Amino acid sequence: MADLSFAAPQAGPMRTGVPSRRRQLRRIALALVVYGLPVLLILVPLATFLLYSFWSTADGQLVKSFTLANYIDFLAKPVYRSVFTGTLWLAGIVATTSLIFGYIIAYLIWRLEGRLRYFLLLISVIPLAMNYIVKIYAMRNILGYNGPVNWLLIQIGVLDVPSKAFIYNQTAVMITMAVIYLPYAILPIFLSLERISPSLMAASADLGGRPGPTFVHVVLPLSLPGSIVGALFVMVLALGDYLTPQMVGGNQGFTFGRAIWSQFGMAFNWPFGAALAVVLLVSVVLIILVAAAISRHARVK
Amino acid sequence: MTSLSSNGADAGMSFRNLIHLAGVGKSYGAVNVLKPIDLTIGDGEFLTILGPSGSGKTTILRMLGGFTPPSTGRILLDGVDITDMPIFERPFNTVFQDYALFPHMSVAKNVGYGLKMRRRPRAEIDAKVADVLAMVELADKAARYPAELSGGQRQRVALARAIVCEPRVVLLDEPLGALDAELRRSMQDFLKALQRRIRTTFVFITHDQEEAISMSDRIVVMDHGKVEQVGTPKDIYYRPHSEFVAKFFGENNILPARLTGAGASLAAHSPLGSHALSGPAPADAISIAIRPESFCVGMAGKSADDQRSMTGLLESLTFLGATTQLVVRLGEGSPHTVKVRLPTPDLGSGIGIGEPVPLRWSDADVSILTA
Amino acid sequence: MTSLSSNGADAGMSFRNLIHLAGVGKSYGAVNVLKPIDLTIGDGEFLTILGPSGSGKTTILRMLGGFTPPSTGRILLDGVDITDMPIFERPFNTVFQDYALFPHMSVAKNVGYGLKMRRRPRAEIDAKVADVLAMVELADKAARYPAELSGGQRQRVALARAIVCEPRVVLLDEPLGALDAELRRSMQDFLKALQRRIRTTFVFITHDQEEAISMSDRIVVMDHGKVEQVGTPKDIYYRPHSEFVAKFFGENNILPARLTGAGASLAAHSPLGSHALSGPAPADAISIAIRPESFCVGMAGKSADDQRSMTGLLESLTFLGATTQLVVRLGEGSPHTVKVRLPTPDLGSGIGIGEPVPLRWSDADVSILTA
Amino acid sequence: MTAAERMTITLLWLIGALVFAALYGPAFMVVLLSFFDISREGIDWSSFGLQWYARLGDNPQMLAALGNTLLVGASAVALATALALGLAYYMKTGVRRGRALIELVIFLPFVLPAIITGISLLIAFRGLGLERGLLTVTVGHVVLVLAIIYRMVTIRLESLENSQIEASLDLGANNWQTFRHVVLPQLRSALVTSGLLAFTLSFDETLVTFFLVGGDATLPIRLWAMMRVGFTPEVNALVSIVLAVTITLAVLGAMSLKETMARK
Amino acid sequence: APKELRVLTWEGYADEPWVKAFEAKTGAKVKITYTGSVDEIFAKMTASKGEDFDVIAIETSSYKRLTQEKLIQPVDLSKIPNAKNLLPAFGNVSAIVFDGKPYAVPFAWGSIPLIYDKAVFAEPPASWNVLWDEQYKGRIIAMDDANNAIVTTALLLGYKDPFNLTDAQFASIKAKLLDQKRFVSTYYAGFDDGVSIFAQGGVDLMMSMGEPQAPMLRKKGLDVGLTIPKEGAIGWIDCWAISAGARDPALAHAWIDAMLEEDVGTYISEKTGYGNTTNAAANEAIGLTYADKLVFLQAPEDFARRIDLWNEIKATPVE
Ligand SMILES: Nc1ncnc2c1ncn2[C@@H]1O[C@H](COP(=O)(O)OP(=O)(O)OP(=O)(O)O)[C@@H](O)[C@H]1O
Ligand SMILES: Nc1ncnc2c1ncn2[C@@H]1O[C@H](COP(=O)(O)OP(=O)(O)OP(=O)(O)O)[C@@H](O)[C@H]1O
Ligand SMILES: NCCCCNCCCN
Ligand SMILES: [Mg+2]
Ligand SMILES: [Mg+2]
Repeated sequence: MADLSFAAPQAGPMRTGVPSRRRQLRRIALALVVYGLPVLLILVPLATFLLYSFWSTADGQLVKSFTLANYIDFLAKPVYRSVFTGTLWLAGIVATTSLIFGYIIAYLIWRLEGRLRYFLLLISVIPLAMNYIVKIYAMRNILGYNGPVNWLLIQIGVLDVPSKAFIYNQTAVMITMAVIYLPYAILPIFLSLERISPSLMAASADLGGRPGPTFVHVVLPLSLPGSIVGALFVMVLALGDYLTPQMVGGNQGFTFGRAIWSQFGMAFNWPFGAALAVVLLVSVVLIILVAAAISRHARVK
Repeated sequence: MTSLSSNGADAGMSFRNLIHLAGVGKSYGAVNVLKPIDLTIGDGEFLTILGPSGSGKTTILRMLGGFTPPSTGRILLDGVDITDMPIFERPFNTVFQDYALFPHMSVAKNVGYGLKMRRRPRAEIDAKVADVLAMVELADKAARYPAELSGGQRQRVALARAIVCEPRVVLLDEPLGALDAELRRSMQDFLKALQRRIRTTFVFITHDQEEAISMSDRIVVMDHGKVEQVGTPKDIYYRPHSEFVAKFFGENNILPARLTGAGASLAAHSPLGSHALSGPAPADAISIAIRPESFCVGMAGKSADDQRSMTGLLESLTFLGATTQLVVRLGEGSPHTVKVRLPTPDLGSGIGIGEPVPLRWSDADVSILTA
Repeated sequence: MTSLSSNGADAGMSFRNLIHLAGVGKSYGAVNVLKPIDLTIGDGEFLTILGPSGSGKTTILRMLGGFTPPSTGRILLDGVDITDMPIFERPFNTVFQDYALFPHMSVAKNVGYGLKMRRRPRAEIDAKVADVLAMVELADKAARYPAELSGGQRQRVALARAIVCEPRVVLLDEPLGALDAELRRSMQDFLKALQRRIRTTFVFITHDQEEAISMSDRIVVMDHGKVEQVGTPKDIYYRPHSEFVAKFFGENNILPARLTGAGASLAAHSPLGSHALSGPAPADAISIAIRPESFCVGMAGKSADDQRSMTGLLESLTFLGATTQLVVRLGEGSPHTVKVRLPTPDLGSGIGIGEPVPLRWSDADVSILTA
Repeated sequence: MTAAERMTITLLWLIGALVFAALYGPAFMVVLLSFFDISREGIDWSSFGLQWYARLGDNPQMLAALGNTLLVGASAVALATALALGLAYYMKTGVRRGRALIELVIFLPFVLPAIITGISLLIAFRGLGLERGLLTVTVGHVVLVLAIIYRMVTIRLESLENSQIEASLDLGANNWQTFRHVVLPQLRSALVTSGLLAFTLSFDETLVTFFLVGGDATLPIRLWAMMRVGFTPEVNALVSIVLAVTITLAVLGAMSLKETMARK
Repeated sequence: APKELRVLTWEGYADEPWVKAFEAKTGAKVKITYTGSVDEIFAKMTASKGEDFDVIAIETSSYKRLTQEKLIQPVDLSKIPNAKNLLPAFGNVSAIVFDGKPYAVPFAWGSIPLIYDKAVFAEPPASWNVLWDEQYKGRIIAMDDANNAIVTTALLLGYKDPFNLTDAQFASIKAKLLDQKRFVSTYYAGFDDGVSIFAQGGVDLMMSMGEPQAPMLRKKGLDVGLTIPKEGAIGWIDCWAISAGARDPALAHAWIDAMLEEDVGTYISEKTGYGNTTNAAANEAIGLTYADKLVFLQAPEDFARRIDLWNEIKATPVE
């Protein structure tokens, strides 16, 4: 047992004293890269640009003097306010829908074992490989007046004539967005389910927890924070999506993203557009912070 | 003679059968980790599984709890086959080796979980949780979360969580492993007292042989996925069947022995003399075992019928606190030494290294290892 | 008298200073978890840190290893301040309490990791890994992954991984906690032998007081983030300074005492009689301690100068294997009981429960607890 | 399982099947259209033909656009992964001041409307004198997907025990070696998933790309412009091929992924 | 390195036949960026200060803004010999001349007409008012374009100068458009968008974004008619201009010159259905004979105001 050939006790690589200055320099350099890159690549361009929101235009010309007029305008013009809340509401519903259906899919997949599990997981995200513009077109066909949904409903006798209830309205926007963005919710939800240690499930069963209660008291609370992150992800995508409402929303398809966009084209009101973007940004950040605070408060790790 | 049994060991066999493991074995793929075992566990019994790391202790417990299906055999509870019964229907509760506390629930919520699953009224849950938390000395930590506890505290929560439901069988996978000596001792007392009070079957895994002896009605000694011996603490301590048990179960002196004679005159010859043997002659070379504490030093004292003596030479002497250990060579030039353990205060008269040591022992304390 | 020291305890103070913890303390935010301590660790010393769960043992080890910066004080190695030296430059290796094995590496890769980081030749790595795996009895598990091992097997891998690099100081956070008794004993022997051979400093955390006594040159006893006592095993065992140490360090009988007199006539009066006291008078109510094994039963035997005796009543009797424990009430109606521990064979003459027990002890075995 | 539980699960599978049908509805539609003509009366089953696939070969613009898209996606994901990893690991290995702020900065492009990100990056690149082209598009995509990769890596890193890193440092590995041998291998599945997600985002990115692109279009840019006058049926053929290739890769991936996951 | 010409234009305005020919002739490489909307051209040109492109194609109402922002430069007609091919009607378009200097050259034109389903209308609808007819509620689609919607409504309301509206006129137009919203199923975004929605069924009438939509619909099997209602309709002219940041103005001029080749104009009309500016016969062949009934677009008084109004229309919920 004792034939481990211990060489003369050698004191490992000790490099005390001298290199601490170099190390410090390296540490500073590293910090510079780590903090500098995002600042340079993201913060500086965006911040410079968002400065526009404090400027104004007169006669189609930019006036570079500080003003809060754009923000006041936003508050004063009921159109933009209501489009803003309407869009938040829409994105919220899309996120909630994706959370519910994404959770169901992720949960079912998570319950599977072995090869089937990862196969189905991939199958559920593959639709992302299809271009989204093409997908919206396809959805419009599917939901359309002479599309398969109407066809099917007529075949099974639910409808006599094609309905316009599925297209060119908010419902169509929600369905289409949910279909497009669902895979983005499934993945994070699945990952948060997968992080639950099997021994916790065993412990719950051991304490008499049937599958139902185990789900409610152990699986759901432990996976919810990750799932909410997935839903927020979808919400942000939905907020920024400006094509889907346009394409399937009909005369209800005007969203905040399109309102912002309209300021940068012929309207040439960049300052107002920037202010609208800041409003959107601040709201999203607030939503995320609140969600984070809630999940922290819920003590779920 | 005073009865040494203060832990019901002698009553061990009087338990009504509760659980029967019939030919239960386990393989992972081609690797066999538990050879088929047959074991009966009595209702209200305190059964301990003892064995080296990797010997299959946890595996048995997991099959009892329903966490791992056996590869072969059936498990019966009250004569009913529960091999395929789902975990949550088994009236068993487990203290897991890795605690498995719910990270998102407070200590109180963790402990109350089982009662809640059984839809007990809130007031009852609160009261029982408070009681059991007091028992494990965590009353003041009820509102904490597992991440805010030390390792030992976490294990006590796990223990509290398993016992609060008063299950028919409690399965404990080294529940005291992480506790310090002081707390460990008080938890041993607590566990044993609890077990007596609720008369619940405990299946208990430990590494600590003293713990096993002091707590158990019976002990199952395991090695390499095989049951080496099952018996009361006294059985196992005084009558080991195999060298493995003799060695594993506390420190022991093992000496080689030769067989002579046959039938009634069958005897084993060891460096400590010859010892009578009953029963069928074992096949091959055997050995004998005698415990270090079975020796006395000095010639004084009544010499009973089976009293033997011999003079050895002191080789070394180690202070171990309550006891002191001597290594004694059995005669000049002998290849054999024995370890002798004496209560430290007994060493009043000094013996120097290399000086002769008068050893005395009783032949009844010599076990003959035939398995 | 024979020297009881077979573990170098008496030579404890002859080590050259290697590490000096100078006023090292730790707070997390407002919570102080380690009061500033001053401690010198000798080169080649086997130092054990012993204390209840949460007392700050791991905290000390983490500061030594460089994982946690101290809040106050400096750490010196060979007189050089290493408080700010990065972990990977310290010639220390650690066995972590939670193993911290790399789950994506096989056992062999885990053990070879440190050597690989030091860019040792492949052949050397393979050879050393094989050697050390053989030592921890895991040679056949080299290709397994941590998830495929039992708890004890994992801890042995962690141990192997830390010692294979031959560091100057090995830091061990309860490395033997999960091992079974047999393996634990052989690992103790192995660790101690290894430590002697390579003359490497070991800083060792354990819960097991017998382990601490048998292995250590010195023991640091901790409680609530405070060092209670530092000393050789004998110091601590026989001369506890405080009730905490007396209790924590193996089973002990603590009895209340009153002070009388002053100066030379200062004495403590306990249910066991009065005991002379030297040194300055302690402030307040004190107690005395005597170990269960310091008692003998029966009146026979030489009566030394400081021999005392008393007759109690047997309350209970528990078989513990090598020893048997008696609880004896110090006289009819007395509120005090003592635990008495006798080697089991000594109980030749039976005493029934409730019958009188003649107790005998030496006044030198009584410690007066002033701290 | 009780009958109620079994029924719940069956019901969930039913819902799941419907959701899967919805997810694959568009794909089904597009594949159908790549083989058949569709008119007001429905599908003309007699029109089956592979002509749109054949015509793809005559459309070098579209194929070049697909190539550009893949190139940009792969480079952006690679760069963003490197950046996100470095950042996440740096934040993991110490108490870092300003962490929340930097994280917010990383998330900005993700939550801002694409047009804002697009225009501001264009202004910045113009200021730097950086020629618009696939390089600027790639940088734009890096900025966009950084947040997702960072987020997923951070989540995985958080569940990586600190003692793993400590053990490695303790065994003499420096920070880089620790990262390379201990951290990185355990991040593999998080990197694969976040990389895939990021790639799909880049694959579809239109608005930011529009501002940063030079003469070499990406596929979404081509489709975006085509949308005004209508897609030629080759688009359906192209999308069908991309889908088929992805599914094949996924099936192959599922096999190997399962093995790496089993190791954990 | 070979010369390079960066073109920002619409799908169909830089097709292979003439791009290839241009490349062969000049040895330059043409890099085309297609755009989806005027807004995009504006946003991108403004953000890049015109540096990203050499030539762009955009319609007449935009030029005031483009010159004001100095995003384009005047064209030197002397470097465009083919300018002589321009039909007289396009020889002197005032909306692209500033300070006496031409800033663009007309290339393609068309109208914003009314398209209807012949199965529903035996006769072409006579007035834009049909878009406010309860009878066709939910069966009307209109294009999502602020200026086109406002100018067309101004024509309907009989305003003299649809490019310089008074506050009162703005108010009336807003009321009128809000009123219309009830009847409109959707606002579509592009040529194909409108066509495919129409073709899907359930649509009788469309405020069209240009002539090509009629043949596109017919190709899908719908029998539709195209008409210029009695109030008149918008006429649009897409012109080529040279960006302020053009790297090789000579090459840019060469491109514009090439665009005025007669066969390019012929192709434009025959293949895509737009009016061209060089071949009158080709225009007549596809029925573009009503240039006199059109009101050609000019820069409006305030784009921002018009877009705000349009946003308001789109954002206002209808029952
Ligand atoms: N999932 C598994 N796959 C393969 N082998 C396994 C698996 N789980 C356990 N084993 C092996 O089975 C044997 C018995 O394991 P078990 O956990 O029952 O040991 P144990 O007696 O509880 O040990 P310890 O005291 O160390 O906890 C060990 O050799 C272990 O490596
Ligand atoms: N990061 C931390 N923040 C706050 N408190 C901490 C932190 N780490 C440890 N503690 C506290 O410091 C105290 C000492 O902890 P330490 O881990 O040193 O105990 P220990 O003696 O090793 O206990 P055990 O035997 O249970 O391992 C404990 O009360 C613990 O809760
Ligand atoms: N396919 C090219 C379309 C060009 C349309 N320009 C029209 C401008 C009308 N506002
Ligand atoms: Mg185990
Ligand atoms: Mg600790």
